[in-house]
Amino acid sequence: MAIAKPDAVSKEGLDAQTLRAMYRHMLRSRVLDERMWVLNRQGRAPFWISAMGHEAIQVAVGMNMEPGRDWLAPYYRDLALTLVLGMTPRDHLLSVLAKAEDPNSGGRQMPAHYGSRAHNIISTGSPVTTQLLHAAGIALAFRMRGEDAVCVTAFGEGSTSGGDFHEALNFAATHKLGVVFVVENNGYAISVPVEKQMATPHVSDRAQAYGIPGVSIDGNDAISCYRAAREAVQRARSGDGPTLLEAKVHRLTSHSSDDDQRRYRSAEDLEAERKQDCMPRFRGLLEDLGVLAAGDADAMRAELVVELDEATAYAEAAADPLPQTAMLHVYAEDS
Amino acid sequence: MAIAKPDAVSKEGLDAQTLRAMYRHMLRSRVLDERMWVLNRQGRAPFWISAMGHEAIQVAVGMNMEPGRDWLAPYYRDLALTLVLGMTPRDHLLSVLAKAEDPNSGGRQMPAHYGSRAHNIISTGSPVTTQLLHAAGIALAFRMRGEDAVCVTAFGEGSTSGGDFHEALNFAATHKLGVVFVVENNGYAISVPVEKQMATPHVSDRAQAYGIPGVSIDGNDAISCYRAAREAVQRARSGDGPTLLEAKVHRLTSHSSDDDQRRYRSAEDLEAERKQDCMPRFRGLLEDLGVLAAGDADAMRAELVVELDEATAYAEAAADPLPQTAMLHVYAEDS
Amino acid sequence: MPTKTYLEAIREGMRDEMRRDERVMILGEDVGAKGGVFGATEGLQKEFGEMRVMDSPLAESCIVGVCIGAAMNGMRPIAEIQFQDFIMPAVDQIVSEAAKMRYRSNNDWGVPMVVRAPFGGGIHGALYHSQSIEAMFCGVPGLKVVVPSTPYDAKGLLVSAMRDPDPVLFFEHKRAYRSVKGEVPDDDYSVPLGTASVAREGGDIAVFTYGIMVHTALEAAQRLARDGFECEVVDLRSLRPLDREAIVASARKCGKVMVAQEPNLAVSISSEVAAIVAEDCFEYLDAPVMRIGGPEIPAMPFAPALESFYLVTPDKLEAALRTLAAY
Amino acid sequence: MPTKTYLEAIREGMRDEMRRDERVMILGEDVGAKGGVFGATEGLQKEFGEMRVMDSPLAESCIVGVCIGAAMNGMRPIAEIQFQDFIMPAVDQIVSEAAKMRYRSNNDWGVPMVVRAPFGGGIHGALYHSQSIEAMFCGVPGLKVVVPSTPYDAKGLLVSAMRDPDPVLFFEHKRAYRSVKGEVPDDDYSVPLGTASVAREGGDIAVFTYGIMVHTALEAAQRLARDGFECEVVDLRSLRPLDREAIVASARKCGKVMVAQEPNLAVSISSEVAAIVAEDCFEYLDAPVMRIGGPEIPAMPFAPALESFYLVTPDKLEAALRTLAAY
Ligand SMILES: Cc1ncc(C[n+]2csc(CCOP(=O)(O)OP(=O)(O)O)c2C)c(N)n1
Ligand SMILES: Cc1ncc(C[n+]2csc(CCOP(=O)(O)OP(=O)(O)O)c2C)c(N)n1
Ligand SMILES: [Mg+2]
Ligand SMILES: [Mg+2]
Repeated sequence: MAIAKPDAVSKEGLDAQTLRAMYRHMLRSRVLDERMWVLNRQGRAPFWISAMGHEAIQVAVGMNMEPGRDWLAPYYRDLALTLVLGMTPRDHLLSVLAKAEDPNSGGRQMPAHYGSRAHNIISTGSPVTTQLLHAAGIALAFRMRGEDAVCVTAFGEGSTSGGDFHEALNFAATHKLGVVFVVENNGYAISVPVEKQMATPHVSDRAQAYGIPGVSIDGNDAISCYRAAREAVQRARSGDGPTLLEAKVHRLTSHSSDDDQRRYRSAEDLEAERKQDCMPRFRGLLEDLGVLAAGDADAMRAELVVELDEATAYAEAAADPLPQTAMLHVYAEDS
Repeated sequence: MAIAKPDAVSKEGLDAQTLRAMYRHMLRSRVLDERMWVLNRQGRAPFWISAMGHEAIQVAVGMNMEPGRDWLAPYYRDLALTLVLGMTPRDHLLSVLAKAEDPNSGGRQMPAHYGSRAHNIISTGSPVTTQLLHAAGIALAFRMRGEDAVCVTAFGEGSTSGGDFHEALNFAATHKLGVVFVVENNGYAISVPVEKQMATPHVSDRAQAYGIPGVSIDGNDAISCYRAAREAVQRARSGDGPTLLEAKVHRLTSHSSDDDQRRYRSAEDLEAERKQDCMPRFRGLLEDLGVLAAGDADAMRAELVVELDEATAYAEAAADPLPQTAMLHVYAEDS
Repeated sequence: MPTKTYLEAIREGMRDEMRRDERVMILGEDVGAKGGVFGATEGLQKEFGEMRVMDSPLAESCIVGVCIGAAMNGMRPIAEIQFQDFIMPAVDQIVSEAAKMRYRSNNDWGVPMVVRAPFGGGIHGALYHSQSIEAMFCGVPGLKVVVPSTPYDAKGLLVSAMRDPDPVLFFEHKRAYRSVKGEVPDDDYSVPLGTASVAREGGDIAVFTYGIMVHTALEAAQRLARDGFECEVVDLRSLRPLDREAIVASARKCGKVMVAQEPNLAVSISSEVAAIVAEDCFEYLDAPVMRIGGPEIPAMPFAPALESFYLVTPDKLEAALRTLAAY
Repeated sequence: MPTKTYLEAIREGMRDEMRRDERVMILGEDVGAKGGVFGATEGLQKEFGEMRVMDSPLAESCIVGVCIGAAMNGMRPIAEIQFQDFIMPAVDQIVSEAAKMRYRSNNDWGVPMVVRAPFGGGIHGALYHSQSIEAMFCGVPGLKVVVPSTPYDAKGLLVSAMRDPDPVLFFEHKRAYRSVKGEVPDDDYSVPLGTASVAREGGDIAVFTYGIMVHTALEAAQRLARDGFECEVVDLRSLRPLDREAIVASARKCGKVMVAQEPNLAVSISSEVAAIVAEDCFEYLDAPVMRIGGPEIPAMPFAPALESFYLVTPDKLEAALRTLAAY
């Protein structure tokens, strides 16, 4: 594998509309993410874990999936990905405020534990890496029914050290299943740097153990992300089996609202990573290309903030779950 | 990696004495193994699981280890390996007959669950692949004490599909620990062929995921086994980290005395594999080289059978464990 | 009704359901050409093909995790774990994922999956082919745990398990596979999950047990009957949920309670049954609750003398029952 | 004696033992620069270096399996599992390997290892950062399971665990880390494993519990005392082995028994304690054994209303105790 160089946009066959949509998806996630942190600092949301810095790859993958047909086994950073697939800021605000209406879990799980049957997004628990095997099983079911749908699963680089990573890639590769394994490599597992996680320079090197393509891309380069995602999804759909797609991203926040990364990372590093934020970079590119006119991006943000304010108001007004409802849904009621 | 071609013996710097010793170790395991099957068929040993066909790699690895210094985390096929390290036919006959004196487990475990602190062979349980992590931990302890001892661990190709395989190689590689991971690839996990186990042609391809050397050799070629084992052990001892060493071998028997491989394998395959048995092949080579004179091998066998008859008689006469002793050693008595 | 072995009943249960419902599939080690190490899936791959009866890699977390995903995507998978002893690598997938999926998604998702595994000893399987570790799962909300003791229940409960919308652990006593025979209808029937059954009626001592020990208890009960002591033998069948009503009813009726099981007693099914009796039968008890099971050692050793030391035999149970009867 | 928090006592216990015994090492996620997610290992890497306080990959089976190997080769490893909820991937290494090593090798090998993990809820940790799954291990021969409720016991029991020749699971209630303070000697002392302690003497109701619920029980006991009901609060401390003698003594003395715990009751510590009482205290009981714990749902949900619905509060326990007292 080799780090892919971002090609000229033209070569990507990406029209202005797609590029705008891509930027808008990224921005929608970012402003929602910012709002979550505000709510957390105000003490209104006890916990948040952020997608900031991971937006480009998530949106690129989501835009190459077919909603209603393809499935997603996400992890807690996949805010942008769930939005592209049709979940809304309101859905996640209901979750961060633990409201009964929260479609992810009815306020039962921590925020960012995504899930929605309506969007083919399977429910996420806290133990990492387990969902990779679920993705393989989902793709196996597609295969058995002769459907060419794709299952995408995403996870961090630290999670590739767990046994389920190996068992899932091994099974999916052995049966050439339609899975795209997306590693959002931000270099850290909470405080543990990737050098203490593995010996190879790229997570995608792990693909060689399974005889499948391993691709590493600059996760701050939205265009490369889009191209790589499209290839991986097409490969999965056409029956050529899984891809291990690694996006090198930066975690622009502490691991979560319970963490303070200044305890284990230098100010210089953090500053350097901020400078590579995928958002301004993509915005700059689109402005150079004339896809975004001066002011467009700000207008877009303003418009998204309106949606966000409405959603926040709605979520805050929504009802808390009733205590007794804790007893429900341990088993299917009909059973 | 590439299948290593057996060099001329001279190039190996293998003197006649070493070659003789190697053949004798292999033969000693083989005749013991044959005896185990006889005892099983006679109904005197309820269970046996064989090393037949795996002897060359096991002896090659064992002869390159330093008894009393290096450690072994074996699996149930490592009969020959335990003998090279100093365990005896008597030890294992005591085990197959479940006698109190059995040094492996005092008759508590199934036969071929090897272990002997006196020989730095850790106790083997039935769950496969767990011992790979123990090997990494043993090597970590060496590292912490600044010792350059080596820990060898062996397992089948099927066992490389389990999560502990990944977690162990990943940890050992990340910390460049002195472990040699020996895969005895006989192409089957009970009835499951390797093609249903993994997508790559060689188990050693899995090494690339960890940035460590992966080597595949013809496990029926004792000389290649010796060379590859020596290199891997030296690499581990000199601090250059682990090696994944794959020997392609044949399982010359059913999986165990409880299995009948004719149910899932063709007579032709089985016949073809018999023809490649490492024993006659190595004997032929040594006779061509003049290391073994005509009749030497038979004399060797006769002499080993004497040892074996004594050991069998001893084991059969040995005492069974007393029922109440089942209560002992759940915890250390002093605790 | 035709007579079949416990093993045949299980195989037939899977076969018939696979004919009825094409969503049913089997994933496990050696389930294909070999038909499983005990023959439970013999002939099924030939009939249903390599997709629906699939040999898995040697990885239990993979077996269960893949089945969870398939179940969420419309299949009705059966995960076969070769020996219950080897379910340990799959505990995370079973307890953290399958058991919590419906609850954590607020009923948005479910995992209709059956995990089958042979358990129990007395077959010279030694430490790792003889264990009964079901207790580990019986305290886990979201799971159902079933152990049949007869061929009739084996097929009937397995059918219910395969049609259940939630994960069911279905444990089969390997010593029963060929030794236990009984009448099993050829046609479709099912036995509901969650209910115990009275294997023998009696008014003096209530004996609660499950799996092959039901037969041990019936034999011991017969011996006591000769001397006029009538034991009521209750086959728990469902270990999660336990049939509290049935337990309380028999305990109150008899006033004396024996809980018998194969594995060691600490924090086990026997503990929960005894606790239920202590909570709900106080005023009906004429004697202390008695428990009998394996010793507090890791598992059943290989040497015959050690193995039989471990096992609760009809003699041992009879002796314990006589002590209780004499109280 | 200086006053310290539960967390400080644990950190000090490790630090002092690491100074005394260079074989002691710590392996776990984020134990190094970050000092653990709760700060239990804060400063230890700085003092003892990256080798003895090692950040592991994100792999629990690896953490425990590597520690087992290191323990067999002369080290005294402490495996830190970040949350007890995430111990599941290590269950095979703990139950199949560590617990059985001495037995299966006929005393040839042993695994002197401590597995530390924070457990318990009431901190808005939701389903996977609030569980109490210790019961899963308390039925496993070969393991020892310890849960301290005070800073004094935390340090003293941890020291015993680190010096024990066999595997010890050491579970720390995360709500106690900073909220529970107490006197802890600076110098070397230890508290023996395997013994319960009477946290409060009384003759009317014996309350058996462990972990932070000991403090809940003490508060409830105080309230009942105002009305003249004296509860004897027994801190089990050692969940495997259970201190049977102490349990029987207090139960017989009081004649009424309450077992209180945070997790759901089925097949749990509460079951075993109730069973022991039912076996050994029949003639001394004046009332049915009572148990109180979490509901039979997978775990503690996130929403505050649902979380407090789950938790056994002093009010709930007080009400239960009054019912029992009135029997
Ligand atoms: C099995 C398991 N062990 C430990 C944890 C605690 N934990 C939550 S996130 C995390 C780090 C994950 O790092 P990575 O996979 O790189 O994802 P990132 O957060 O960096 O995106 C850890 C250790 C967990 N959730 N699950
Ligand atoms: C965790 C676990 N699962 C299943 C088994 C049952 N089992 C014993 S040996 C074996 C096959 C092993 O195949 P391989 O690793 O290739 O070794 P081989 O016997 O071929 O040398 C299986 C499935 C086991 N012992 N442990
Ligand atoms: Mg990361
Ligand atoms: Mg094999």
